[in-house]
Amino acid sequence: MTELLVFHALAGLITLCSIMVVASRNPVTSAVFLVVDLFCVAGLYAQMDAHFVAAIQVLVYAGAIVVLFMFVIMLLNLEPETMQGFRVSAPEVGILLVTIVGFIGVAVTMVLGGPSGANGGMTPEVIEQAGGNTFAVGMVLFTRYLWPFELASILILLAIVASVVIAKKDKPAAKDGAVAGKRSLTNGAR
Amino acid sequence: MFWMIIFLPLLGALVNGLLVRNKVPKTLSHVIGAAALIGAFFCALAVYIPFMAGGGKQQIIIGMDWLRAGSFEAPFHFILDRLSGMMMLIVTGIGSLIHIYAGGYMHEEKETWRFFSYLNLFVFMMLLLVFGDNMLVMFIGWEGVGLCSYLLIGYWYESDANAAAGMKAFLVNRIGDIGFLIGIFLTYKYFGTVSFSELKDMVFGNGVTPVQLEAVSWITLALFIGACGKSAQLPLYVWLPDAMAGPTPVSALIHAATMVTAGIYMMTRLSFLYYLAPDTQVIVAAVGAATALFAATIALVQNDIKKVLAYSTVSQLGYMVLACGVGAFSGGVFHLFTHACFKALLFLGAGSVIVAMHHKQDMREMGGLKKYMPITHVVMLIGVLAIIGFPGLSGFFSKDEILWKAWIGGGPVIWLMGALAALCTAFYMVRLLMLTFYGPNRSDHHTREHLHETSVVMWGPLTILALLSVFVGYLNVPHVIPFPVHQLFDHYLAPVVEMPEIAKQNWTHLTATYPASLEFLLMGISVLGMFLSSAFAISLYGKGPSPLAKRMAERFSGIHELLENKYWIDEIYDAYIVKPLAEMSHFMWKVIDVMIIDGIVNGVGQACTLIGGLASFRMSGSIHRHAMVLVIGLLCMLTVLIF
Amino acid sequence: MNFSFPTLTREFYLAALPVLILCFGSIVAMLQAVFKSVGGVGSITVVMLGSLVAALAASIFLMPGVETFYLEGAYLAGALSQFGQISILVISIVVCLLFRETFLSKAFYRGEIAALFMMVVAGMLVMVSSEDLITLFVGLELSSIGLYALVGYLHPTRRSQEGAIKYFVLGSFAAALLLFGFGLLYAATGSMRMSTIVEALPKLADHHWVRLGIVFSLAGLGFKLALAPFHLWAPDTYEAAPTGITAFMATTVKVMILIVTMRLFASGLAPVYDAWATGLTFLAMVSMILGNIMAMVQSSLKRMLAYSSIAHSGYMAIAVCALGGQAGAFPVAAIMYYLIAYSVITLGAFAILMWLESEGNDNLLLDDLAGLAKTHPWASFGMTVLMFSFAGMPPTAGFMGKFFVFNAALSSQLYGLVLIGVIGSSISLFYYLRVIVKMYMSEPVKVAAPLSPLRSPIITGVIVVALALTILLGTVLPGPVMKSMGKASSEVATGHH
Amino acid sequence: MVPVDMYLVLATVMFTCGIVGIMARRNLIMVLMSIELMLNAVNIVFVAASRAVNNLDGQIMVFFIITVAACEAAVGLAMVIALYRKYGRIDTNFLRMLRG
Amino acid sequence: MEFLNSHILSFLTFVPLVAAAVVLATPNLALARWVSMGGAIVAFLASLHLWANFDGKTAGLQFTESYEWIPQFGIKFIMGLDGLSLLLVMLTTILTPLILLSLWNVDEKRQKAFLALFMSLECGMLGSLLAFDMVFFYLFWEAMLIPMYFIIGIWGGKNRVYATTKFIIYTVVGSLFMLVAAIALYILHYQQTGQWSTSLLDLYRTQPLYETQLWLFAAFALAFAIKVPMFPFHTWLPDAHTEAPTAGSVILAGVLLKLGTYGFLRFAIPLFPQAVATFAPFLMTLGVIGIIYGALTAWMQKDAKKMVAYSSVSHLGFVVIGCLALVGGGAAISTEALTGAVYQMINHGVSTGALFFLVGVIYERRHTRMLADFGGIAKVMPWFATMLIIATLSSVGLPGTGGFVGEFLILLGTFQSSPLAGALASLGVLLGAIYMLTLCRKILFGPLDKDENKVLKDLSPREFAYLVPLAVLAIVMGVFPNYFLDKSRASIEHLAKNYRNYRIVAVSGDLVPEVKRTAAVQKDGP
Repeated sequence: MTELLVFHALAGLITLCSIMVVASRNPVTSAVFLVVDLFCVAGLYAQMDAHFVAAIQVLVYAGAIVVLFMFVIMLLNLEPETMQGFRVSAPEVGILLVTIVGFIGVAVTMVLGGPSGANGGMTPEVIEQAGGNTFAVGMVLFTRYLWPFELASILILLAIVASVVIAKKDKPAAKDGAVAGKRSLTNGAR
Repeated sequence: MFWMIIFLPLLGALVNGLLVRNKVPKTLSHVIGAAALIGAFFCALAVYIPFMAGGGKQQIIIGMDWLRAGSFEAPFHFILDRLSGMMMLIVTGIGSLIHIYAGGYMHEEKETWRFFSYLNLFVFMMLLLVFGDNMLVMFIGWEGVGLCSYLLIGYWYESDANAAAGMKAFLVNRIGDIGFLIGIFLTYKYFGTVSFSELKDMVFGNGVTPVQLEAVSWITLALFIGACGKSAQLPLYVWLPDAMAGPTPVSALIHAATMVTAGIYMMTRLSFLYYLAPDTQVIVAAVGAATALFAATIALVQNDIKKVLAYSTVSQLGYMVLACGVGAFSGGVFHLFTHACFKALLFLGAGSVIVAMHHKQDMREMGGLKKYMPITHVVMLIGVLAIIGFPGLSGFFSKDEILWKAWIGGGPVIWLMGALAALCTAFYMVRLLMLTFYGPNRSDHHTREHLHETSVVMWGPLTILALLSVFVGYLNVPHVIPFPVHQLFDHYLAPVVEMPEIAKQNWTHLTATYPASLEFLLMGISVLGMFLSSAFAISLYGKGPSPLAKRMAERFSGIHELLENKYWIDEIYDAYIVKPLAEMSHFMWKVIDVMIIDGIVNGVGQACTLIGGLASFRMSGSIHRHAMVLVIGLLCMLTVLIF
Repeated sequence: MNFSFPTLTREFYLAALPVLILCFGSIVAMLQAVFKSVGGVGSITVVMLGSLVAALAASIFLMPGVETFYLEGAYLAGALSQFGQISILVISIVVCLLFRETFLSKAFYRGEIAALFMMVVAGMLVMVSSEDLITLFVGLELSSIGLYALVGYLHPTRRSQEGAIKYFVLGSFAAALLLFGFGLLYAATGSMRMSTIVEALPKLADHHWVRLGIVFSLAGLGFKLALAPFHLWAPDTYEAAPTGITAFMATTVKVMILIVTMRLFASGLAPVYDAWATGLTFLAMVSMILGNIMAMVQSSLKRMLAYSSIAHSGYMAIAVCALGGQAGAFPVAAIMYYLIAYSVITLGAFAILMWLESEGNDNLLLDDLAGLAKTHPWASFGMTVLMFSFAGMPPTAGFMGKFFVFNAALSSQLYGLVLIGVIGSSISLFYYLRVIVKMYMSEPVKVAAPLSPLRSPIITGVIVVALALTILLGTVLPGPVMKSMGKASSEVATGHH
Repeated sequence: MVPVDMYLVLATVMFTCGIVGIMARRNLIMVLMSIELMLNAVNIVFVAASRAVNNLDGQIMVFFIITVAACEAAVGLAMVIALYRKYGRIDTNFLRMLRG
Repeated sequence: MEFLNSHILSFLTFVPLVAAAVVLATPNLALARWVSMGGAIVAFLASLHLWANFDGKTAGLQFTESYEWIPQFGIKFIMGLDGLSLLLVMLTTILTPLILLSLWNVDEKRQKAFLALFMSLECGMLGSLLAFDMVFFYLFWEAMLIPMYFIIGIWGGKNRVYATTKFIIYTVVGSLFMLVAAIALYILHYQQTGQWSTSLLDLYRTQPLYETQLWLFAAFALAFAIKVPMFPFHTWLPDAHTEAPTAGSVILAGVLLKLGTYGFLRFAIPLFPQAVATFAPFLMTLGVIGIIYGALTAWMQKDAKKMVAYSSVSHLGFVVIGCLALVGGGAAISTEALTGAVYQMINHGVSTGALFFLVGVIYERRHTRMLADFGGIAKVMPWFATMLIIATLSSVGLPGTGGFVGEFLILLGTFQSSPLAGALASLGVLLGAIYMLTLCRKILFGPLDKDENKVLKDLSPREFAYLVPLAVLAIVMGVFPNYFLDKSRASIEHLAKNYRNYRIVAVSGDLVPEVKRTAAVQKDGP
């Protein structure tokens, strides 16, 4: 019962915040709502006994990604005229409405579907016995999913290099690529 | 020897047409052309005499294998019998005379090699037509003579009218040829062969099945359409008057003596089928009689000397067809024979006149030529007397037989039409004679100065033809007239036009005996009519066109105009057939082809481009629009799969 | 403790060696970017080519040719993976050669670019040899994120930046859709592995989550494959990217996604064939019609080729649809043949464009080709062969590709799709011919800056090889090629049934 | 226990918000944030499903999704910065040069 | 020599292609001319060898060759020759050197490319006539389009791009449908026998269900109908002909169009006999419409070439009804029409080829083809007039020319199976004369009133050299048709016999094709 209450409270908050993220005129406001949203989602994870995920949700999402957003918003110091809200034409409103109706249909379909009854054997009890959620996730992640995990590091490296390449300053006059490259590494977005 | 008959003219044509062309003097062209024909004539004689000495039995001369497909066979086999033997003599004999004459007539032309080449080719084709043992070989000749006719009518191609006349001849003949073709198809379908001799054996041997009998009506009708085209019967006669645009020897040879009689020849060759189709025969007789009268009336008022002769030819051909229609094939062929002689004579005579008149053909500008051209006058007089049926000359015998058979075979109406046509014939032929040779000379001074008799090359053949015109009639003297031999020609042709046993019930009236008095009576009526109408013509035109003639023309201006304009048949054809066809064709091209079909084809392309342009304009651009398209696509898929 | 842990084995390292080599190579390249002395064009090219060739060798010689699962499906070796890896690596080597001539020699961040390039290739290799959805996703992102950067920022103009941003935003959007679909499939079946999913599916065939999952995954994969109506990024991105990258994207991404699609749909989701085939049929039809029609109105050659590639994705999707029908394993071979043919032709065509491009103008218009046959007869000849091949005229690779695809589709009785395919091909002929018309039948337009082709020998070599292969694939090679596809195709068709 | 379909409905709502954001907002940063929303929605699906089917793979997936989200945010923001630095505009209406 | 004998067909097919390659490599045009002419003559000699050694008494394939190509799909390179293709092969190899001769004086920058394209076109044509494998047939069939596309598109008239695009798109649309149908048939064959094979000889044994046949036949028929072209798919032809250079027009009318009707005989009819029976009335109707429509439209044309082009629509209508008269109507199975159709194909190639040559001759002199610009030419160009009249007469089917034999047999046969169609088609005989004589009259006859025309030169020896063979052929074909027909009689009979067998089955009510339909062409050996 408590669980349901908590869920509904969080769900309401998440819905509200999500709408506000999209609907706020000012990106800063949006970002703040996004943070709240992410915290609520983390709460939802915790409520579902996914402690590890809840933790990185807070750490990475709320702690890193949104901060990054805020940082960029501040850095760009957007003028009011660039901070537009919705500006849509009539047919586009129609398409938006159709989209919303369509996805309400999707939601209804999901309820109609109902749980499949699949059981992978990792019941809460098993996890509890094994030493808790974080331990269990770790065990799986570092054995079964070691390969994607290692690749994820490459992915991050890739993202760094990509960001460097993307956000570099205009091409310097000097033909010496290596020096410029070094400079960009230090001056990049990260 | 037989092969030489056929191939000498072809050789002549090839030598003149491909080898020598402009390279030799034109006299040599003439010599080559004429020599080929004269050679062929003597070969023909050399074949004919042994043939007749041997009893005149039908012979099949094996040529070569020509066309074989499926079960259809059409070899180059030739038939030599009394009919084709006679025709070959006419073609080569009269042909030789005309070739000789043509040398004089074409004296002033430049490209005589072309003329003689075509003329020789014509003779070759005509011989193929005559000798072919099956319909297909006959058809080669049939179309081949049409081709030569086309080329010769358009011989003076620099005049657009001549080229048009040639084309008209070819096309109208083609209409008939479709009939001929369909006749061939039907024959093959129901008899399985198109060979004359085999057909004949089949009909005389086993008889015909009811289905075949039914088909025979259609076959004969279809073939008759072909005959209508070639022999210039209603309604396809229109080309023949225009064909007079060709040189006069051509008119004489092709458009009077030989080619136009091909229809009659073909019907006679298939007489055993026509006997089997009394229904068709009624049509044939009616068409023949109608043509005879119709053309004769037109001829009454024509002023162009060749036009008069042309309509006269149509009219005479009508007689021949009429004869075939009433079952008197031998009568028809006999008239063909006599007509070939006197009509060739008349044409060549007219040609002489035309040459003398410096290629003027309007009779109103002639007159009194008797004085300048005595020989021509005499032979023309003989020719006219022959054609109007002056007793004792060839036309009298042949025409009278036809009229007699028309009475007993076709009934009084048909006879009356024939008799009326004979009256008209007498009138217009005498009118022609009067206007040309008698009365005062109406030509201009310049022409008159140069009027003179033609050379021997021209009048020589004329005299021979005149003699023939006088005497050939005695080959077929009717029973009622006291004469040593009667109906020689009928007996001669009897094996060819034999009547099948099963057909005899339909033609009992032909074999029945009639009182001699009746025949005399009819003969008397026609002779009397001939004299009256000749007298009338002399009275009107004896001294040039009299005021009475003019008054009559005014008095009956409606009819006169109708006749003068040839019943407006050409105009009617033009307005109701040619023009609509042209308009339809234009519609097909401009509307169906260009607008509808191409419109659809190009429209598809343009529509694609348009859709593409529109789509790329609406769908692309900013990110949110891309996202919208993407989401709509997603929703579409959801709709298809889930909802 | 009742977990069972898979262990890393020597075989796994050997099998995954191509990916590892490329990761290592990319790190080396990055170091080269830092140390000036080793960062010249030559040395970076050597590293790039070396890594790619080494990876290719590893893939050919060290990868097991039979289907082998490592780490419970995180890495899947086998004939199909091998085919994907080899194709991608060969294309990458060719692109790398093209690159050396055009961009790398002048590029500013050449070390970083080399690193990005190799990591993208590594991501693709990961993707084609993954069996669980997690690895697949990581591989997908690995290849995508690098491409976002390569598309727009090698020499950033407004045009190319715009293309990159569009690609990025829509790509992330599509990735989210794909993940949503995976999530629903996971929720329904309780597994992230195709081999487990396929076991759970039969009793869930009509489950709404499964169907929703299929729709969303199709949308995500369809986006990457540039199937209409998820195609809109493709023209913009193709036009924005440097021609070499366009060629790379247009070919490798298709190889990668098609292999994954075949695996996912034909093996993983085989029990729900009707559902995904319906969706894919829809996408294929729209792609063939829209792609071809819109290609007709393009004036930019690269844009035209982009729309043509959309249409070609449609043709390949036909064969994917045929996979569940009565055609057996044949459609797989057909798709693989089509992929080879399409890659060869596309590479050839883009190489010719590169050959013709002058400095600073990497977006040739159709009108630029006017009268090309007079000035550059051989380039025109090559382009003609390739265009006819695109259009599927014999005796070229394109014809045999179409022959096999239609063959597969008809075996599975997909008459509607074939009909649309035929109509699409007919339309396509029009715009392919437009290129030829321009080259051969139009007078050269006097433009301010006439074409001043690079005519680099390496590019010329690539063109010649591509042309030769185009012809050979249409004449003598189909037999051997199809024969070698036999094993891979049986893997898909029989692997999980 | 809350039934899993409730989580899915919640996720769908959040996902829809993200989609609407991409479709309706013109500010690139807002578009990026909408994408983050969508990814979060996906995460909810995975975690909920993970609990429902008693399988930890879903949570592992979430781990990777968060990683990818971070990478995408970094790259996306870098693009925004590059665009802003060069042209001073980050609204999507600016990006309408490529079309057709 | 032994090798050559056993590979004569592929030798014949690829000699032109080799010549094309060599032409491209030659340093100058003069040499290129000789090389292409050499190739064409070698091909001609090879085909003469075939003619001499061809046994007209059997319907079987002769000079066959067969090599594996893609064994796992049963795609083989099979070549063979039978009576149906022999005549067309001869026509191709005769026309090609003549056309090359007509190009002898063209001295243009890209002429070498033209020659090369032309020779590869010959390869394509010969290939599609000789291939007995579906895939290879299609391959040659399509490959043939490409040179033609360039020939019209590069060397054509003002509107050439539109014309050539229309030409190739029309044709390819049709052949794509054919490709799909061929693949479907191939799959059916596999399903019935468990054997992949694209060999035509195997496919002949496939027995699709009636409904399937309908679809497959429709697809094949569409492709061939466009190629022929039959009404209403004909609109590409006038455009293509008008824009194409003379050489292109000649080969297009001479051989390319025939491949459509050849396709009917080789593929559509023997493969789907039941469907043919269903479709025949419809196709016959289209054929008859084509005859009348093409003729009437031709009559209205003001451009000589367009007129000849529309005349092809009309003439090919005859060929189509001839092919289908085999199956039309009641129980009568008309070999005559089929024979006529085969013959008419050749004859049309000769006569229309000559007509296009002749139009080309005056176009070269006057740079116009408008009828109104001529008149009275016979005066200054008597030999030209002779040739034109011969070609015209052959075209209108005057007895004594090949045209008559073909048209007559077609009409004869058609009349047996469907009198109405036969009668209507006979109208074509008249209408054909109308427009052809109009053409002659407007060009040759009438007053010579234009100054430009007064100085026209008659045919040069070179022009003679390529016109005389055609004129002679037109007449020889009319006088000695059996010489040609003897070669194909057995094959035609065979085709008809198979169809007849089918009809006996069908008439006795057993439409399910359980009775073994023997292959329309049987081959001895492996």
